Amino acid sequence: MELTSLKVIKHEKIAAKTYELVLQKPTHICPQPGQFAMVKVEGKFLKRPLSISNYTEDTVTFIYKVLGQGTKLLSESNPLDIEVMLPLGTSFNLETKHATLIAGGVGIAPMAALAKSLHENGTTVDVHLGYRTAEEVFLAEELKKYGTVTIYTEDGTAGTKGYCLPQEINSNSTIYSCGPHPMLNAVANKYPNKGWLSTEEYMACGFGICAGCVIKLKSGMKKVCQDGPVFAKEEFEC
Amino acid sequence: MELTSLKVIKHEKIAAKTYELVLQKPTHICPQPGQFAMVKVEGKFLKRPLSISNYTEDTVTFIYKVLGQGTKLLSESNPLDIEVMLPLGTSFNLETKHATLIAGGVGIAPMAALAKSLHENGTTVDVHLGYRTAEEVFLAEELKKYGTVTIYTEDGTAGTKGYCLPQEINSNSTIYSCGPHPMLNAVANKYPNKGWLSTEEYMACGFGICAGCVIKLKSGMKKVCQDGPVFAKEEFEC
Amino acid sequence: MLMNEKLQLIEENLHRLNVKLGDIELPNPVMPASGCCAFGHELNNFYPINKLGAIMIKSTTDVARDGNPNHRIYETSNGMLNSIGLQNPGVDVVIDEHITWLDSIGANTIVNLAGSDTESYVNVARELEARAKDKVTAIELNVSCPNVKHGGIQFGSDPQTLKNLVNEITKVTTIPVFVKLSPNVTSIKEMAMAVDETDAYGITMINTLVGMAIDYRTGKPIIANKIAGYSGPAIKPVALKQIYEVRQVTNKPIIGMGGIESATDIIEFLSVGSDAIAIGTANFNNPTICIDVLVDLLAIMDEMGIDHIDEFKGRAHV
Amino acid sequence: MLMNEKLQLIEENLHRLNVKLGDIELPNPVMPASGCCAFGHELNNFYPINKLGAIMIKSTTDVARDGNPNHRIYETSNGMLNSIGLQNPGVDVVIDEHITWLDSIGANTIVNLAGSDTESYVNVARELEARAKDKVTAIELNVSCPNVKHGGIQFGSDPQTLKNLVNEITKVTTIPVFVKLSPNVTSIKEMAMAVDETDAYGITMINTLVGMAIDYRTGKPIIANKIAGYSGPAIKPVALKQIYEVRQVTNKPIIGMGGIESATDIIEFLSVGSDAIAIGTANFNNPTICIDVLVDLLAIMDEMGIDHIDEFKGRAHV
Ligand SMILES: Cc1cc2nc3c(=O)[nH]c(=O)nc-3n(C[C@H](O)[C@H](O)[C@H](O)COP(=O)(O)OP(=O)(O)OC[C@H]3O[C@@H](n4cnc5c(N)ncnc54)[C@H](O)[C@@H]3O)c2cc1C
Ligand SMILES: Cc1cc2nc3c(=O)[nH]c(=O)nc-3n(C[C@H](O)[C@H](O)[C@H](O)COP(=O)(O)OP(=O)(O)OC[C@H]3O[C@@H](n4cnc5c(N)ncnc54)[C@H](O)[C@@H]3O)c2cc1C
Ligand SMILES: Cc1cc2nc3c(=O)[nH]c(=O)nc-3n(C[C@H](O)[C@H](O)[C@H](O)COP(=O)(O)O)c2cc1C
Ligand SMILES: Cc1cc2nc3c(=O)[nH]c(=O)nc-3n(C[C@H](O)[C@H](O)[C@H](O)COP(=O)(O)O)c2cc1C
Ligand code: FES
Ligand code: FES
Repeated sequence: MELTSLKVIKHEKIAAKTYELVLQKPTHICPQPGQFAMVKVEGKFLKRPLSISNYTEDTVTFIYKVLGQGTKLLSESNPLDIEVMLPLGTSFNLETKHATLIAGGVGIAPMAALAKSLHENGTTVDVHLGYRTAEEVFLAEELKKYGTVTIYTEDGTAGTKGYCLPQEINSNSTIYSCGPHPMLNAVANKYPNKGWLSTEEYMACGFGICAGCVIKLKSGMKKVCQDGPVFAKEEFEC
Repeated sequence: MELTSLKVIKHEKIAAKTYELVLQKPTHICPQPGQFAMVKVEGKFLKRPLSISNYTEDTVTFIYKVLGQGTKLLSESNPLDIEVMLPLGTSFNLETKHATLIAGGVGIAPMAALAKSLHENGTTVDVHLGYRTAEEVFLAEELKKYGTVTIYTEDGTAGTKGYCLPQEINSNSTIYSCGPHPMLNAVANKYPNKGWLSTEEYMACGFGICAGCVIKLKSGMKKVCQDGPVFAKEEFEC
Repeated sequence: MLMNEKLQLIEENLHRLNVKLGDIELPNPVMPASGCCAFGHELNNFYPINKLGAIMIKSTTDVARDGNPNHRIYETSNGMLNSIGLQNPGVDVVIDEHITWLDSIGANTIVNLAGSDTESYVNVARELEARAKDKVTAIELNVSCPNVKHGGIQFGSDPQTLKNLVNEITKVTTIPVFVKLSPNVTSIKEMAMAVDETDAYGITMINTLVGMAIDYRTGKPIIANKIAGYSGPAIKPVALKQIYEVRQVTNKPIIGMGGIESATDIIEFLSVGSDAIAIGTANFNNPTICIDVLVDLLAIMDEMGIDHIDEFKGRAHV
Repeated sequence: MLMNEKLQLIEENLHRLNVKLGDIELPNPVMPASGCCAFGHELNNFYPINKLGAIMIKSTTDVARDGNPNHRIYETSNGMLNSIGLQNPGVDVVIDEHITWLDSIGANTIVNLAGSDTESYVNVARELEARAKDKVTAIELNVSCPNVKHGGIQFGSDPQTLKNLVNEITKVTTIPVFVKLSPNVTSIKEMAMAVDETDAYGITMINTLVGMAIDYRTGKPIIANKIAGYSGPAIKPVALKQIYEVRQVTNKPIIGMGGIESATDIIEFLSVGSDAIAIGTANFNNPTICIDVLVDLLAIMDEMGIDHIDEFKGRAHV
């Protein structure tokens, strides 16, 4: 975990309201799938938490959607360097033979590194991706390299119409999910499988000192930035 | 008087801690010698008042010294456009046969347009310029085009050593002075001549609505941004 | 967008922007705050100020005041400090030179009234009642100006003192009186409840917080008066919280202010309970801010499918 | 500059930075503020926290608290709102897991003490006295945490209530007690005078202002608790003003805080009367801020020809 200024290699729009940001990173910084970074946006007081979507030996990739003022500012700017704190938080546990990835909206971002790593471990990967509409689709093509990919859109403009909740799941498959709170709760309670869910909360520090990101889970009050963002599925079951 | 965003044509260092900023201006904006502008510095809440040092049909030139945070930020940035409000305040009265210009530090900036205009009116111009030290000298060469130029430096590294206060002045010469308050008071009381002095005060708005820049002069409380910055010399005499 | 295009757009949408403060009707909810627009002449060079909801002119006292020595203002991170010290030409000149002019151009004028003792306040109110009552939309009672030595602050910081002052004023004038609350109190609710028990017509809030700036080199205060009023975006969260609380204890009209810079700020102020809003410091950085935010407001209303700004009012309380 | 180079530079200049708060000696004037450094474990991953002047740990209550629901924090222009709600594991766990560890690594620990009634405060003080008095440098009495429903604020907003609480605490412990003043009062001087009449060892100030943030789309408060503490650079002018005033009425040590982000900020806080300073919110944006500002401070002292930070103290008052 360190605060550092990284060179921008690429910063471009990849889908409606969706941008890819690639930074050059020193090799000693080694993120794991599911971890995130606090990203500085010039003109904004607090950094923005963004999942590490993917990484190589010397790059780290973020995919963000323009939601409010900060992401809008970032999307309109072309900085040469960006201050980031990373890698932060817990990562996905990769030990499984069969993996079912269920992600919605910007929750799809961290699926890239996750699917790749699982695939490299020889795990069978089924990916289910939910978008609002066709023009917001991203990462779907790339993920086909690592397993089957099923697309859902709320308005039916691409793939299956409706929310991203597969009818049934191979009973010994491990679920990996990231997305809005309602989706995570649905996933947690619809399927009996064990699994790992990545969640969101507003953050000030991103590394455990402010207690701003705390949410109530089954086992108690947890810091999303430090105890999470990846938690065991049971934590969300009711 | 208008608030507008102007293209930066030139922005470079011309002397120690001293920068020249040239902006492209629409021809309908016609400043007069002695007027100033409120200049936006990205990252700072209030605009900075800067004298209009010189202007042509379609350019306006500022010369500023790095004093605090705002001018430092400005000097380190390379904006394509800068938001400015201009032209503001009163200008120098040019009606005289003989003019003696006495300016110190950044107060020298507005002497460029002033000397030029006086010269064009056929006025005889003697210029006295005070600097802290040799490496801070600016505009001296250019001003020689319009009249005699005498340089003073506090440390004697250039021209006459000491403050910029000529021994004697042609009794029917009009004094034009701009510089720090102590200098203006000295000028106001050392010479019997009539004249015009340009002064400074902290400003919030620059166009008369905040009353932040008010100073006490002989005739009462005056807004430097609106009643000034150029005032009749008597106003400063005690 | 050119100014006359902006003005026309606003003109065409006044039925979506008009405000009723009790019986007082304003064409739109936006007005420049006292001390941030002098007496209107300067802003009128940028746009016709009779298009504003109203204009709140500089604090007026019974006799002329020079105000404080300089430095009077200083910048902070996202705000500013000021200690002007109620400089004004006195109520007679204000009436003859300014209120008369404002009336002649058809501006809705709210006269900010200040003093250092009850009598000096009452003198101004009497004068306005006698010589300008048909030219003035309302009086704004500045009981909180924090930057005048030995004055201002105490009126607004004790409920009983505040009540007494308001009663003395409403006794001598038929002009609607808005009381401008100071945010620098332990309980803003107490103050609002005190005002609620008077014949005051409404409340305006907030006045400036109180702050200080130091030159780290010398270690000395930068503002001549040492202590100064703090305004601008930095005080917005405090203003929203206090208006939210005051709306819980009174039904009187509230004109909200404190750091407003944008149309979304205006919507936030309406949401916590303001009926109209004032813009102060933001005029310094943009002389046409009061018109610009109305144009932006209409765009957001279209996008959100809002017919009238009243739909924004009080949403934080339901 | 690498961290170990920074630490060495500071080490070599401790004779220019050391602070005496009465009998309490600290190696330097900088400490992270309560609630902005948890219990120190995280910052200790960035630098050895025993190099700090001290560390002010999260508010501790007699029994564990879950704190408030989310959202708990939100950004403002140049500051932030928080309503954490005193989440903490309770004094026993704080002693066993945190204070013991802090003592073992040689950190100067200031325990921030909170409660909702006098008894709950006293319980924590008793516990600390009984089990940790040798491991604790001082107690910081949080009488002002503005973001806990039905609690906190009233203790710090009435002089007599405040005095009574402080007396109850100092009765049961020999640990030096610093009272943390709330800025949200009509007269900060009154509160300081009340503390001055007690056996409190010193004062820390300021706690957060109180503010609110609204989602303009829904019109609803963003923070679950609706009202929240306001911190960061935006509150600096208020902090400077209040410390300036408090220094006029007490000679007790003052640990100043409120928006400090830089070495020049520190010099300003010393100038108005602080003896040491704390940094809160700025830790979130830069985990090594407490070390970085010390390095910058030394550079400025060299440039200004200042031998010891004491030379900065109280310059605003002379
Ligand atoms: C661990 C984690 C990983 C994330 N990964 C991604 C990602 O890969 N791609 C992506 O597009 N988004 C991601 N998000 C959400 C992203 O942080 C928000 O969309 C972003 O902070 C919004 O900032 P804004 O300034 O545009 O919105 P504003 O509403 O203007 O932000 C105001 C404040 O609220 C906070 N905020 C607002 N919405 C959220 C939110 N949903 N989650 C957390 N903070 C919020 C902001 O950080 C800021 O502090 C992630 C969030 C978390 C906690
Ligand atoms: C009418 C007028 C014309 C000027 N012309 C020039 C010029 O041509 N060239 C030039 O270099 N300088 C000029 N100045 C001075 C210039 O405005 C200040 O040097 C500048 O504002 C300093 O800003 P800063 O952020 O670097 O300093 P900071 O100290 O960081 O500024 C903090 C605040 O104080 C104000 N301030 C600080 N010093 C001054 C000052 N001396 N005068 C006014 N405001 C100040 C700033 O505007 C800002 O609001 C002029 C000032 C006035 C009033
Ligand atoms: C320079 C300046 C002068 C002010 N003068 C007055 C005044 O004379 N009377 C008054 O009631 N308020 C005065 N105010 C306070 C404003 O009217 C307003 O209440 C406050 O600034 C908060 O709004 P803002 O943040 O939009 O500026 C003044 C504010 C500023 C910045
Ligand atoms: C997230 C957060 C949590 C805080 N928690 C506490 C607390 O538990 N107890 C306390 O006395 N002050 C608490 N504070 C207040 C700080 O200690 C400090 O007094 C205030 O934030 C001003 O300093 P700053 O502007 O440097 O943050 C908290 C502040 C923040 C931002
Ligand atoms: S964001 Fe600060 S503790 Fe999680
Ligand atoms: S700077 Fe506002 S009146 Fe002069």
